[in-house]
Amino acid sequence: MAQLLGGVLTSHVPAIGRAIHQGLQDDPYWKPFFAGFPPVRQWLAQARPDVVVVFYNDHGLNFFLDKMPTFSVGAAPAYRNADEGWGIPQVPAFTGEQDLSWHLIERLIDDEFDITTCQEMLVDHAFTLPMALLWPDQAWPVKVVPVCINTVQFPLPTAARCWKLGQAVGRAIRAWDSAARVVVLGTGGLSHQLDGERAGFINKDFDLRFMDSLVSDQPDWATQFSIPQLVEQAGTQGIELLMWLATRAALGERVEEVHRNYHIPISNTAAGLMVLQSV
Amino acid sequence: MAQLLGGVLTSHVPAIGRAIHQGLQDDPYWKPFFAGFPPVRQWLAQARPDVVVVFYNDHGLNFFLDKMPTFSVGAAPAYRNADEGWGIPQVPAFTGEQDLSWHLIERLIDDEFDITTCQEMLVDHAFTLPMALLWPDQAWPVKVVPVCINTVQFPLPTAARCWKLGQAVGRAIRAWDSAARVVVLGTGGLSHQLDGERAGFINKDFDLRFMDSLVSDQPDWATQFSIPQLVEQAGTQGIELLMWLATRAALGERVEEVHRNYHIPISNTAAGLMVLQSV
Amino acid sequence: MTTPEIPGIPGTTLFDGRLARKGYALNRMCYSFNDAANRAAFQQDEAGYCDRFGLDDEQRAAIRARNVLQLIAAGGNVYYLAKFAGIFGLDVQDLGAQQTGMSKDAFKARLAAYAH
Amino acid sequence: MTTPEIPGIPGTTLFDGRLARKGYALNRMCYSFNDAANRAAFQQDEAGYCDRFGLDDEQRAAIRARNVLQLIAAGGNVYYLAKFAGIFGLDVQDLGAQQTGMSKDAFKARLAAYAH
Ligand SMILES: [Fe+3]
Ligand SMILES: [Fe+3]
Repeated sequence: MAQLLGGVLTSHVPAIGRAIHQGLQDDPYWKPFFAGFPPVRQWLAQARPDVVVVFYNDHGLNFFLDKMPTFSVGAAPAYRNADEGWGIPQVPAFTGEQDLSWHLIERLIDDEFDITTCQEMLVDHAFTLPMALLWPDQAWPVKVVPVCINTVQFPLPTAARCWKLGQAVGRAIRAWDSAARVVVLGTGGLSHQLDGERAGFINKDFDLRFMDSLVSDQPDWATQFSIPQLVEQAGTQGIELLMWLATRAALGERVEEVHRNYHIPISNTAAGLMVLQSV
Repeated sequence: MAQLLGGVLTSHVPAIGRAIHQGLQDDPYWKPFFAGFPPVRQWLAQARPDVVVVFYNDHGLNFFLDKMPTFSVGAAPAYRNADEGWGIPQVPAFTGEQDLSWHLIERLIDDEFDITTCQEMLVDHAFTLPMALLWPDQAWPVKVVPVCINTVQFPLPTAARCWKLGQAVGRAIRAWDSAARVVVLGTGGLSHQLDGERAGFINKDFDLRFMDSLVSDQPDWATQFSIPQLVEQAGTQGIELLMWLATRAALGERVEEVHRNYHIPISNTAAGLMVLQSV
Repeated sequence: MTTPEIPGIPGTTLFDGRLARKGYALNRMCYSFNDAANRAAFQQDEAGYCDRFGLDDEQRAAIRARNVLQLIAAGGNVYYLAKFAGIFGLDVQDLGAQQTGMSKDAFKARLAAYAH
Repeated sequence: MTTPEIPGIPGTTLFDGRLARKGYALNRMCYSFNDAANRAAFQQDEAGYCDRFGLDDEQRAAIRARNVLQLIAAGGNVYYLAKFAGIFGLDVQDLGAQQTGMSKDAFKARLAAYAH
């Protein structure tokens, strides 16, 4: 059976792509963010994953409102990035792990998750930039399976439902008849809000409490909140913490915290980073 | 609250469109099929629905394998038919009941159904032809909400999951704060198979038992079977009976059978027809 | 592939992930036949149209032969193949007859016989 | 509309069905700006481009004003609006400054202050 080694949780913002492109990693504004990543890469060098399952949210590249899935799972041979409207340079394509894609799809449908299967799929900055932070040379040493959660069109899936999705994905990975070493990557959040008079809202207390909860005895702490309550606490885009929840749920009951970083702000966002190892 | 009056269940095949276009309703081949519908129209004339919620399956018009939802719900202002590859004449557009669409979407996501929302949606013969059988003048006196279930890409949702979807849709309709009168229409099946050396397979015994079950004390009888078992009994396209199951589930615990017809064959298909009234 | 084994049903193929992977290009081409202009383009330059969608040799041979069982074996899904068949004015009974090796009349007679 | 009332969060709009219905044309236009050719077409003939997507008067006025709060009130979703802003080289801090009525520097300073 496949081995689920652990999870990486990180924020994403398009500006990271610009910063990478312009080589600003050591710039005073960006350094506190980028400096969080060498320990992650060290952990990955030890973990040696073959496959990364990525929980992320699309920002209007692959999905539009004509067909907006709640949960979608990629089953493509390859995943390309594309222009998202800002003409930011694109990263190389990713190779899909189609065996795992279809295994996940079989298991999830069997577990009564009503997923949308995507045999073609563009992946946006929420997918590509975290990958580029984990592997800066962009010579991806892993195959991937994207799992996308809707954060564009309300109603969003509840935090409790996202937790259950993560649990089901974790079970499926562990039941995959393969010698592969698998890591789960969750990207989004933490607190930020781009729209409305409350734009620029950040909530450090909530973020820290949320990060703590993931390594506590009650890792599903955030599932007690409704989506509007989470928006109130974390901002309209802070709701992307749903990706962190699904990732944490995939890792099973107990995890060990290997690394953590938290920095305010990058762009409009409170940037969180965690490495959680399965135990 | 809205009133859920009952359900109509019918088979669909593209050839019905050709027969309507060519005026073959009284042709000896077609008459036993079309003759089943006057009592349905009589019931509708009494029921006077304002809205029809339609469970149907897309046959590769609105959805392709790039984004294939398990369950999708329409939320468009209007739904057009389009050329499905055979150049069959198209029916007039349908007006969407967007208030009910969004009410259903809110309720279904809240009930942990991971639906895909479609704010633009083409509807194919599985939607248009049953509507044209119910209202032959095609001057639709109702607004519509399409609910589409995947029967193209395996794994399909289980019969048990489709039953639960139907139950949730029924609950939501009954909880809709509206004076509207609502009918549910389910289209697909009964037994038939288009592909493979078993093409032309029909199973009258199973179809009759299935129809009986829907008005029995155990209306979810078919949910005991796995998808492959249902394919074995009803054929690869007979699996469209999932639409009947979801429709029956929406109607609640007890129904009264108002009308039934069963005829073999139209095209490759055993044609079933039922009108079930809520009690 | 780790897709669970589906209990075999004689003469029946379930379009699962294995077939979806194999048949993607073929099905994408057939899906394009929803559009009359694409159907015409195929008829004008069949080989070029297959090139455009990247069909493999098995798929091309099955398309050339207009052979439904071969198309299914090459990963074709019947819902999309029906649109290919439509180009030649073939209905589902024509397809059934071809797949079962019967005349259309014999196939239709067999269907009608299920009524009894 | 029967969408359940969402508890009000000051200065915050949840993009629910009500707004999705109102903003569909606007969001569809902004979604098209993923493509550089469409961004150029908009810049060449702004009014004509808005026509093509069927924007209503409120949406046109908000587009002309490049006003984010007006665009949101007209049904715009921030994920798509960000692509519209990209045409003018505006980043999310520019949008934040405009929506809060601050200078960009003041807005950035407020963000940084959350660290403490
Ligand atoms: Fe984001
Ligand atoms: Fe059908």
